[in-house]
Amino acid sequence: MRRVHVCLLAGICVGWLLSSTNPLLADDGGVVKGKVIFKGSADDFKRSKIDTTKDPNCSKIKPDGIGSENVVLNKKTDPITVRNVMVFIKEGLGDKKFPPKTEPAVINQKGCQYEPRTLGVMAGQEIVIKNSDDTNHNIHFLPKVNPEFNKSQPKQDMEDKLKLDSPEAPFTVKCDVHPWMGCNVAVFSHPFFAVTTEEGTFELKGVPPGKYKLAAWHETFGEQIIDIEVSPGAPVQKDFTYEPKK
Amino acid sequence: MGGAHADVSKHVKAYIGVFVALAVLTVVTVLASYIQVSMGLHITIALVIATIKASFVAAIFMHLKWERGASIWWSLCLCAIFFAVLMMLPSLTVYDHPPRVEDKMWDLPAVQKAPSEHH
Amino acid sequence: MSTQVLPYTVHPHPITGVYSGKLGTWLFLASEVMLFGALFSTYVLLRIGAGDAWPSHHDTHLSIPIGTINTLVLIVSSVTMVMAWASLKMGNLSMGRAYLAVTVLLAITFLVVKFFFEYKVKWAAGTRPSTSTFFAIYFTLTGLHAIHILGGIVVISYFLFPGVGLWKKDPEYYTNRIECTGLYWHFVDLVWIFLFPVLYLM
Amino acid sequence: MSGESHHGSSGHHGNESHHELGFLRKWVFSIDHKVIGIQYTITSLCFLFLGFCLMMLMRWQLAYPLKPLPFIGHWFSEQIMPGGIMLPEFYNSLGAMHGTIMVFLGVVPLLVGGFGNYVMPLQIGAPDMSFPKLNMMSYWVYFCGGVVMLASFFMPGGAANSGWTSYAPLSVISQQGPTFYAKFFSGQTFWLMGMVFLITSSLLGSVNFIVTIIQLRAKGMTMFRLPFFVWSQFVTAFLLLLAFPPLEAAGVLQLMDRLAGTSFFMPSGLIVSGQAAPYTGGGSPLLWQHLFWFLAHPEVYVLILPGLGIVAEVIANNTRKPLWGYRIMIYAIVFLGFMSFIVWAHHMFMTGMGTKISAFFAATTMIISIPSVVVLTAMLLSLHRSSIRFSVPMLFALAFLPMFAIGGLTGLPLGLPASDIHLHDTYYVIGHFHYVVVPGSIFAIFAGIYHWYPKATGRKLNEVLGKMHFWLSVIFANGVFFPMFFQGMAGVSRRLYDQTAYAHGEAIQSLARMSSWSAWCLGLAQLPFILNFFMSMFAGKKVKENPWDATTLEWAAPSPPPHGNFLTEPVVYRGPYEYSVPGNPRDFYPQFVTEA
Amino acid sequence: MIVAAMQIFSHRRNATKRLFLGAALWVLAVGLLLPTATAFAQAVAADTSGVKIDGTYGFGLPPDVSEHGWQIDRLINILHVFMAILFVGWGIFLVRCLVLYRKKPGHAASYELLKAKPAKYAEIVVMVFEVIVLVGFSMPVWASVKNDLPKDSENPFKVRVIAEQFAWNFHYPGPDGVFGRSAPQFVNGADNPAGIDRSDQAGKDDLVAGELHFPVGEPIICELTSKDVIHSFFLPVMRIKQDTIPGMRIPVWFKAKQSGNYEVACAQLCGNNHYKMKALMVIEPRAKFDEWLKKKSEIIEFKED
Repeated sequence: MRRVHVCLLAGICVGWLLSSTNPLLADDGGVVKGKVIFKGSADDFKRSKIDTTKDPNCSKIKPDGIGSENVVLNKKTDPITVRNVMVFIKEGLGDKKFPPKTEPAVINQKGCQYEPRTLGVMAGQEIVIKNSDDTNHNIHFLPKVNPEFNKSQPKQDMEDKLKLDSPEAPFTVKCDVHPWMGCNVAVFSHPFFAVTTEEGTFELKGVPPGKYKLAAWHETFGEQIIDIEVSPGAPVQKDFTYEPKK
Repeated sequence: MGGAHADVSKHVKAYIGVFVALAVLTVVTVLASYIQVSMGLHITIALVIATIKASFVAAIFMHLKWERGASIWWSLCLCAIFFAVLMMLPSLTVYDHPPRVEDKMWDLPAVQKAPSEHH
Repeated sequence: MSTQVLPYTVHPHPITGVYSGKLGTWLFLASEVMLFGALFSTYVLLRIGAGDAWPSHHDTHLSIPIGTINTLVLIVSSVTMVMAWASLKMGNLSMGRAYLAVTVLLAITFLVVKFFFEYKVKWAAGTRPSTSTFFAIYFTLTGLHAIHILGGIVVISYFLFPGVGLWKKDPEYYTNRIECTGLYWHFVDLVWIFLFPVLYLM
Repeated sequence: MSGESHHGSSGHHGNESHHELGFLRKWVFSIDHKVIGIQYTITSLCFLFLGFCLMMLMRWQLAYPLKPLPFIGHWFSEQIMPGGIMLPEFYNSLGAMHGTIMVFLGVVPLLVGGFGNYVMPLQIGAPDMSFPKLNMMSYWVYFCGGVVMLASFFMPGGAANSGWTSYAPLSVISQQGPTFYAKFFSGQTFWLMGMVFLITSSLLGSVNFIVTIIQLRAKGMTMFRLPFFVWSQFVTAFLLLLAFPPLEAAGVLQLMDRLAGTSFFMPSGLIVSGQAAPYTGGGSPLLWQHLFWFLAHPEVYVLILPGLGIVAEVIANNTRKPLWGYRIMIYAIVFLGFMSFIVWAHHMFMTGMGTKISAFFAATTMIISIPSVVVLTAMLLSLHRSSIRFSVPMLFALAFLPMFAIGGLTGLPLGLPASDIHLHDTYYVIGHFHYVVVPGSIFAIFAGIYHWYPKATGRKLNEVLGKMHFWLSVIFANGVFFPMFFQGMAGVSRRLYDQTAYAHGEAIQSLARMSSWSAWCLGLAQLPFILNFFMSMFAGKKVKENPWDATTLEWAAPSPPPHGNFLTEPVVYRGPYEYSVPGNPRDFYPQFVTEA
Repeated sequence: MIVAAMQIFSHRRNATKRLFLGAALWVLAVGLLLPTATAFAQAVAADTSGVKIDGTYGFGLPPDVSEHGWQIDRLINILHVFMAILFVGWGIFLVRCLVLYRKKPGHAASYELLKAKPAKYAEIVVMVFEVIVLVGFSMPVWASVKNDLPKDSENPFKVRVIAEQFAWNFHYPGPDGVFGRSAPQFVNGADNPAGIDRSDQAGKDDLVAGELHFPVGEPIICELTSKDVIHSFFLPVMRIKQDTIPGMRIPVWFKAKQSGNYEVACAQLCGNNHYKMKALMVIEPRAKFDEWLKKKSEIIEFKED
């Protein structure tokens, strides 16, 4: 008799655990993938070479110069795709709660530029800021909701950690020592966001079934929103298209 | 000061007089503000009236008229001098930079719009 | 403590001709003059800097009637204050306290008008100190002045109720203190006499 | 805090209603000017020490840039000194707080609140300050100001780091945040609030001082029988009274800018780290500088005048000879005080001034240098044909003379616009004003402590420890600040986290190292003093009323003076410095003695 | 420590006195003389962050490559000579007094005060000297440096200097010699730090550099402004310093008399990384300068890898 009770309780616990952590199990949720397409003349959005003479150290580190990153296209692919686009679920998750990711997000200051240019993190997820350059950097978060963060890293291999606790639309992170250095950080309450790759593609895993508004945000081209429906198992293929005119 | 009751009761009349004067001048200055004159003249009128009112208050209500304490007087003189110096500040700040090209750092007025965005 | 043995707290010093409290009050007022002086010169600077952009008194939406009323209220309170001193000087405590009470009431009226008929309305209309440099200096100057009024209220009510015991011990001492309070109060009035035209009429 | 044992043991004239007080009323919320004076002294000595420690920390970064600070480095959080390497923001905080603490929490309260409170009423023969309760209040307001100021160290983002001058717009945009909470709980905001407290306290104090000096002088103590120290306190009090309010106003305005988003000091079109700053604009950054220096130049004289007073007292007493040109010196400092209100803009030549205004302020600056020279010369001349007694206070007073001379003279190139083009905001400025305040204030303070300690405690400070303290201090003080003139000449800017970033800085980095080593040694040199200060309370040689054979009134009272100061009401018969009067058996003729 | 202290309080003073005197001298030697020696040993030319900076730096004033600089240097030198004289005078008097009038048996201070004729003269000399340096040496050079900007007839070369935390931007008018309109909303850290309106004709050919290049021997006008806080435009070798104040555009002018690589410094605390706020100043012959300008004005596209 006693054993039965134990089994029953254990069964309930396990079931409850599974159900509660359900949306996190990638194989169980749906997959949303696609790419961000660029229509128009790519020549209007050439990357200009940045004048790094402000800090000779940077010229030393990057002898063949640094390109501006306001718009980074992949001209090799057909159609031309856009890199560094933040794709994320904007509405539809209701008030589901998701535990923050355990592995830290990394912002690396390398060659007097930020890696990555656009970064999504979850509220409460740890952000690690590295200085890989042999010069001094100053990392300056300029959020509208979360507290401001402004700290210097005068030496190579210095490291800082911080957490942003409230969700927030993409905001700028700057280096005050190198005016050209900037990147975008967005804070989400859920793990369903991705930044377009070199090929301009994105993939959201483990999206629980349901109707959503899927948004794409680009620092220069702005935001686009489309409706998607995710059903278990079947991956959803959706593309975004930017048609900017200069 | 003024120990005897007699001169205090004399004061009282003065107080009433001053009260009337202040009330009248207040009304006057309000009315004056509606007259259409040059801004300079307009400001001058307002300040002159205010100064008259203030000196009434200082002289009668604050008994400066009957004040005998020399120390008070020269303290106030010092204060007046340095107050005048203090009032020179704005003119210094504004007029002491003759070789300016312009009084602005941008050629066009700022448009309230996030500058980080591309145009 | 040694306050009792200190000379010239009540009677004027034979040479300087003033009692300590009065001289102290005047010196304090001198510093107050410098405080408000700095703010006034800031006003002048902002106004010069703004040039024509400075709002004329027609489009700042400050209510001149309300300002006028408040001015008159303060003037009357000054009169009652000095009357309080005069009647104490003539040995009439009850009369003096009556005048003090009226003064406090008038002061409270001033604050009520300021907060509920001016600040509240502006706040409701979305006007903030950050709206423009005019409102920045308006809120700063009037706010600081209001704080001074508040201080005055506290002091006067102290002498009106708990502090009145001093009259029984030493009427002249009490009268002197009222005189000093009066000096301060008249100064606050005097500041407003300048604030009113500067902010409402110019 | 000593003299407790003597306190209240002796009777008080005309004060029958006096009864023994509890500890709290006697030592914490006391309204006795002597206790308050001691409270001020102890508190501000602690602040001086703290400020000095901050400086010694900075000196490490300056001497060995970006090297981890050995041992102590790891006591600090990773937020400010990761791996013991000082971050620039922490360095700037240290710089700003060092200046603020030294000036507003250390020297001024010590010279005015401490010495002024303790000595001045005694010297004029008063039973107490004329508003004892106000006096207590000003101490406690000062104390709160200090606490608020220190609290800024524990704010997110660290203490205020825009320099002790906290120039807008930097001070307004730094340590900001999107929420009011973030704006409020920031170092700079607390700095401003602390300043408002400190200024208020100084105002209360100055009113008290002026009234006391005017009203409570003993019988026969005419203005021109006042000791020079009292005169210096008198002038200082007026500077505090009339110069501080503008900064209080400026502080309020900056608080508005930081918290309410107004634009008193903010022009339109600001771009702060790539973002349009949320200010409507229309303000002027120069307004802050004008308001600040309108205070801060008189402030400089607030730092020096009481020091001059102390040194004058000590010199007259130890040369056993009247002060040379007593009246001339008084006229000089009164003139100094007056002029100090109309020279402030010589701190602002580089803001793009035209010829006319700069000429005016350069002229007033040259004029104000004259009375300073007069005072210094007068002190030198009073040494002539004297009989110098090399006591410890006298040693400090003597060191004051040449060092203050250097400080004063180096002001000359800074006061002339043309030479200021090169020297402005370089280490030359630092050297200059430290040569003024270190001897002018700190050495004077030491002289004063050695001179009046017997009065306050009834015991003398130890001579040997004192001499040791003196020699080490004077050597290393010069070691710290003299190299700065060379650095300034070479064009090294002040407030630089790492001067080796520049060619002209790297070339003379060794000078920075020299300053640092001297600074740390100077720190060690204070140990004998600290030791002496506490041990002499118990082990020091007991003394009578007048151990120095001095003439001024404070030496008529018992040591330490009882509550109410004098056993019998003092009467003054002659001037303050009647030493070596011919035909007088003793070589001093006190103010309070009827006949020799 | 305590024990030592108690000894001091005991009566065997001479021994301890000697002890501490010795200690003092020793610390003096270590703490002061050695560093001074090392300091004087190594005052040499410097090479910061890869760029060779010309001129030897060390004690005293840095090299002077400007045409007006000598006047400032002269003034500084005159002042210091005067200061030295005054100081030595005072010093001699002081030491004399300390030696002659120290307290010794049989010597008493005199009640009479010194009839200080010489002191009065000294005062007058100081006053006269100050008037002379102010009127004769300071104001003229000040006026010429700060006010007498070169007329357009001398066709001065104009550069706009835009300071920001923590960098200098140098805005050149380009071939047409006209500055394009600037406005805050055009500012972009990556490719338009000066906020130039590219739609404006005059702005098309403008260029913004991170180094200050200008031709030697020609009058240069720098129009200084700041985007955020107060900075200070300091050219040590050019004897030029001028605060850059947000909301104002303040010109300074100078003329270089020799070419080379030097540094632009920021002399006003402008935030956390104030110390990093420096730029390279390249003074070169007209030809080389034009070459640089031309090379700069070609918009270089970034080659994707």
